[in-house]
Amino acid sequence: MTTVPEKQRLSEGAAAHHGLSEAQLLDMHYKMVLARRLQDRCYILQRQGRAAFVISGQGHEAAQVGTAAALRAGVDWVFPYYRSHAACLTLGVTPREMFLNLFAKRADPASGGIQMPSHWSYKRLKIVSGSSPVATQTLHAVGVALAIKRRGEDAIAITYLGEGSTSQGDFHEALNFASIHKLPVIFVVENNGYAISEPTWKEMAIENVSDRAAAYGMKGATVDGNDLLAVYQTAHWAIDEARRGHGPTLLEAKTYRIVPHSSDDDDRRYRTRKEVEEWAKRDPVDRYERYLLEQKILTREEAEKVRQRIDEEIAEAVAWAEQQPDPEPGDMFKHQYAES
Amino acid sequence: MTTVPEKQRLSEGAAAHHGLSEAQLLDMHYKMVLARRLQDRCYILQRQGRAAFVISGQGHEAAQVGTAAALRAGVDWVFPYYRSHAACLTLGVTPREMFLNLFAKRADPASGGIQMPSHWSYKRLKIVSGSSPVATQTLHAVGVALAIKRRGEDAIAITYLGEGSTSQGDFHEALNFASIHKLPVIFVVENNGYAISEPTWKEMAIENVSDRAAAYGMKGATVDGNDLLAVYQTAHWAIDEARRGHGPTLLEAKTYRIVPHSSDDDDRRYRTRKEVEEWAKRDPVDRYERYLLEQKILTREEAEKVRQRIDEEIAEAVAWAEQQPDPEPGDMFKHQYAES
Amino acid sequence: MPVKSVLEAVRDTLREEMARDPRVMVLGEDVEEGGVFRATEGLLQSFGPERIMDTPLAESSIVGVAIGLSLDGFLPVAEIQFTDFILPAVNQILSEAARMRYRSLGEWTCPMVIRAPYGGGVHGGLYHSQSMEQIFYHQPGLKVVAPAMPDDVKGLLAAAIRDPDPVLFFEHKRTYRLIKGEVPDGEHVVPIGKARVAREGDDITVISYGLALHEALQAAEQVASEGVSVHVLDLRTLRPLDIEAILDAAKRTGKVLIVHEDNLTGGVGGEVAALIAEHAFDHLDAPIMRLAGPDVAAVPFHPVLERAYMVDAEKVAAAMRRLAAY
Amino acid sequence: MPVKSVLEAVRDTLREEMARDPRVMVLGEDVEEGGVFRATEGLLQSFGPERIMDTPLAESSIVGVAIGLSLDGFLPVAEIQFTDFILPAVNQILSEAARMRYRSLGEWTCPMVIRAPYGGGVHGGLYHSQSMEQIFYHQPGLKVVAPAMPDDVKGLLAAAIRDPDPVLFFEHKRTYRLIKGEVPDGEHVVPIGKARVAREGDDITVISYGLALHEALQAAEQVASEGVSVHVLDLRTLRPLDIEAILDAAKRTGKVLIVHEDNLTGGVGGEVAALIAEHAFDHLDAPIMRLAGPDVAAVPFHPVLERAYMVDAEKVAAAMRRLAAY
Ligand SMILES: Cc1ncc(C[n+]2csc(CCOP(=O)(O)OP(=O)(O)O)c2C)c(N)n1
Ligand SMILES: Cc1ncc(C[n+]2csc(CCOP(=O)(O)OP(=O)(O)O)c2C)c(N)n1
Ligand SMILES: [Mg+2]
Ligand SMILES: [Mg+2]
Repeated sequence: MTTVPEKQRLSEGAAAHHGLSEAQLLDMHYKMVLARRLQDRCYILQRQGRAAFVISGQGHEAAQVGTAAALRAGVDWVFPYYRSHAACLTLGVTPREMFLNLFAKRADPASGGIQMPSHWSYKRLKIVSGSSPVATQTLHAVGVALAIKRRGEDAIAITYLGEGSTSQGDFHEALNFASIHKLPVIFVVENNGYAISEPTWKEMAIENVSDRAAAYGMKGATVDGNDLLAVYQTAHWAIDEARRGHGPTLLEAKTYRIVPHSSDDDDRRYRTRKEVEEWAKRDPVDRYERYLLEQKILTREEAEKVRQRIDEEIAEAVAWAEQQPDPEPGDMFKHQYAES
Repeated sequence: MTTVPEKQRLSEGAAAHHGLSEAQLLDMHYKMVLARRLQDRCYILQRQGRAAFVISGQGHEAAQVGTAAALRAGVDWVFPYYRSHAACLTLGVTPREMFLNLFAKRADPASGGIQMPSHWSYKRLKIVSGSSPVATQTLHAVGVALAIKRRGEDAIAITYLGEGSTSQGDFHEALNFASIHKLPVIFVVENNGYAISEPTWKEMAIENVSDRAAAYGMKGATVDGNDLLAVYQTAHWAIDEARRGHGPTLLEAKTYRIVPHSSDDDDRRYRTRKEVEEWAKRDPVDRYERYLLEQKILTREEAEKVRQRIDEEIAEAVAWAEQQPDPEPGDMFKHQYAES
Repeated sequence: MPVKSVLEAVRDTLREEMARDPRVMVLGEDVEEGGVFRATEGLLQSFGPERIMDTPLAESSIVGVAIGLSLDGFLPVAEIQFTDFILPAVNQILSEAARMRYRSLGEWTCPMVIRAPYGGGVHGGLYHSQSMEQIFYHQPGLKVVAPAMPDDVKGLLAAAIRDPDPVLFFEHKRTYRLIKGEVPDGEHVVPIGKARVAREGDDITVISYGLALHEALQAAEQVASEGVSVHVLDLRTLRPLDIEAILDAAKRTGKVLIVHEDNLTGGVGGEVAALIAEHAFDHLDAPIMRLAGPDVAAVPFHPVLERAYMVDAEKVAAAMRRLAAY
Repeated sequence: MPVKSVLEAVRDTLREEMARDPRVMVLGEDVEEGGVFRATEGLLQSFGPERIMDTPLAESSIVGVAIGLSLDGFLPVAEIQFTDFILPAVNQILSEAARMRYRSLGEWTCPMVIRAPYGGGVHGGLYHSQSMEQIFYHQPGLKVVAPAMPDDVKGLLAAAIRDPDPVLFFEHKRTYRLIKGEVPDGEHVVPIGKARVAREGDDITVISYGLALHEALQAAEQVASEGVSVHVLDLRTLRPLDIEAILDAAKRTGKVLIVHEDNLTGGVGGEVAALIAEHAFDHLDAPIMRLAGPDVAAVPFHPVLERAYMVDAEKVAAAMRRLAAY
């Protein structure tokens, strides 16, 4: 069930005309490719023994770039989860910052080596520090949305989580609180069909997570999470609704992670290679690039150049970040309380 | 929104023909009156300083008798809450037991003075001990329903809670788990419009709690909780569905508590006397009695006799229970572990 | 100075702090109507629904939303109706509020207070009598306060609300109306982390907090007439513990009795005893004694049982006599 | 006797107990597939989906449903994927499982086990490294077990599954593959509540559990060559604590060092120290020392920081030397 008004649903063909300039479309392409290649590089570094641990969201790029591009970076509040590389990059986190985080370097603004990688925090971008226990951040987003409403600002809060994480009580409490007070908050569920090894049918007896929206009297939408412009479109609508005081939306982006759960996981234990290959064909990065090529917004050569530029950027960021100092033992004692 | 099949919805007129014998109809009348008068007596005893604390469910009798009468006492599992006097009495808890509990006497089988009154537990009736933190019992009911299913029994589990308590994460987790595994469990929400002082709109942004059923792909029904036969009818249907392996139901009974939250509460602070009087007119006990009179199943004289008999029973039970010994200090140390 | 009950001290301080700083916001179950203990009575009338709000009956959301508010410029004071019901919010408190500053290198912080009425002696039975400080005082990143006197209630609640870090503020329900005392008007802030000598004495030292502190003071009166001079330390703050004050109090007499209402095993008393046994060992003239709630699963309901559970002046006096005689 | 790792001991014992008693049922996140640590590997193949089941990602429901199963004749073994994620289930564990027997006069009981991999040293960072025993060992009605040796893992897991009360079974993740030892084939049950002398010695006593116990044993080796003879007690069970064994161990040398990985303040070590300071005071020749995780909000991720956090043989040996020299 989808409650996005019919007129809001866009085919890719129509999207180009939907308020997005060519520059914006190309910037989104850049973000998509950057996110993919950067995450792939994380895995390579891990396999080379240069990074300890990777958890990332290859396959989720459209779901994230599409939603994050609809935000006002530094104004709207963002509560990401551990796969939110693409969302963070779209908002302005730099590749250098990403690799500082991967290498858990002292200068990593997200956590300085305190947290595992992929636990983002960038105050300038209003990306709020998250923990590992899933779904807790949904309530923080609701609290910020309440603060926004109390002050009459037109910012919104957005929070990301996986479909498995919607099983947590906190998710229910967040939706309930947000809908009672019609708060400006968007819950983005990146439904990739699995919670580690558990397929979606072990997490819920419904087809679409967004079917839960009605249970709270709030708006819900399910969108093809591999269709960047459809995601953007839906997110834009939901964010606009929230800004105008029309309350929260539960936005489900159906997608797939084309990598294991993390570098500690062996996904061959619970899903077939055939299934992964099927989904690889629907790769959101390729798909969007194909679309831009078809629409003649991008040429093959330009695309190749973008990739080259990105690879250079990544190589530079890796080389730089890897050189940065590690945390020092005493860092452990900092920031326990305001005094310290 | 109600998902009870249309054909299952019964007017009171039709109900008499719905598998209920006159004897059964009269027994339900007895239970309704017993529950009401017994609970009223609890408040009197409290005001006389003979009972320390009362929390009870006057006004909820139809919701409870109607659901409990559709159960097989001692076979089906029951997870009540603190207003479940009428459900317990219907299942076979005696007035003597009720007053042992009110007086927190040593011989009280529910808790022997350990818990506050109204925390029921009767093993012979498969009424399971509950705590005070709300909604936790819904998960226990789900666990028992899973055990039942694993063994292939045809028992079911039923659990009761208030509409405010549905805000808890545990409620969500219980519904989700039950629906994923199509477990034989009924969630009865006695929606009395208030959670202590908070009206329903502060707890949820929807009209009917049962609207949440669809969010779990399970059956839901809202019924007039002051209409005994309608409740019975709906409960009977839901229980039958559960027994036949068709999974859980979320059953909402709309009702009203015509007493304060508890003997510690002053409900004049948050609701008008007019509102209370309005609802008193819809009193489920009177209403059912009127129905039986109209249907000539009961005469005024018989009704009066029932009341007399019940008052004698209650008086006897109070007198007897009050005489029973109090707990002894050493009782506190019992039942910590199996050994003790 | 006006004399106030603990409850009045809570209520008046909430009002004063809300008046003082527009960022202070109160939220919880039934708080608009005044709360089940009347601690928030009148705040709705004075400050309006923008400053005090009823929440759904879901403690994890109360704390989680308060965290969000605190991230974005508010100073939320969340009420947990009874401390017993804080358990659904433990994940939000320990995993989130307590670690936000640490994990974000101080960029994100949670200046918030969680008020929680706790303790027995009110015929509340298993789930309306618990002491929960044990779970929280262990967690770096949190501060935990449990004052016993009305003036400390005011001073520490004000300090908690102004504190840049999350503070758990435990109010003993039984003291709400029972305990009265002088409370300074106007600005009165008691620093978090400082214990207070509640009575001077030379023979034995008693360390306590909350309702038990009052029982200890009564017991000290009793044994004083028998010639035993008792020094009493009121911890007031449980995290950070005032180690210096604890060691000073222990050294003063060399004989220490620790008293609290919470179950003995694993209670705060163990930590206090351990600090003394390590850092004031050479000053000890007797075993470090503890008197606490017995190790039963909860405070039972019936008055006979509840009395048996609760630490009272009789029990404390008996322990004092034993220690003095050692 | 076959030599097994701690992980193998867990896995084999689960299998043996499931084979032994059809009421034993395993549930948790990803357990069908073998679990993230492979502790339940092969159980699905052997016992089928009726005996082992994946749950939704919701710990309160894992525990709550296990309680229901235990009420109705099953013996559930619930897995919490990482101990850190037990916090959403704290209400179900403390309010429900721990008190069911007490509040129902023994009529309703919860024979169930909650397995929870805990501890640091695995580069897990803030939320994959925690020790959580502190919250639970305080609660009457629960039993809490934290074995360090493969044979104890087998014996205590078997005891836990057969126990008529709820048992928290903490498995130190770092020991899973690191620690190997002989494990008896067939029936082998170690009683819950009994500590074990892990090493005999005469100069100082060390009391520990979990991974820290292994560091203590290593440190004892080190200082032995320097002429310090260390007596080491492995608590194994944290609730009920084996008070007799603790006091005996303390009395044996008169000098006690308590070592654990959890944060110092409020950790189990405080309780152990308090027991000794009260009941073996006259036998003490030195302050009771504690060496524990520092009071920081959690174990940090980067190896440099994690190493700084973790108790290791060097740190223990240094503390031993200080104590021996007292
Ligand atoms: C409370 C809690 N329990 C368990 C875990 C371990 N865990 C980490 S991710 C994960 C699966 C999450 O699945 P989903 O929400 O679908 O997100 P995805 O990883 O698929 O993007 C689990 C079980 C956790 N992080 N938090
Ligand atoms: C977890 C928890 N929080 C708070 C309370 C205090 N409390 C007891 S009953 C109640 C209101 C319950 O309302 P509802 O669920 O609608 O049931 P009703 O009392 O109206 O039948 C509250 C807040 C509690 N028992 N448990
Ligand atoms: Mg997923
Ligand atoms: Mg209600």
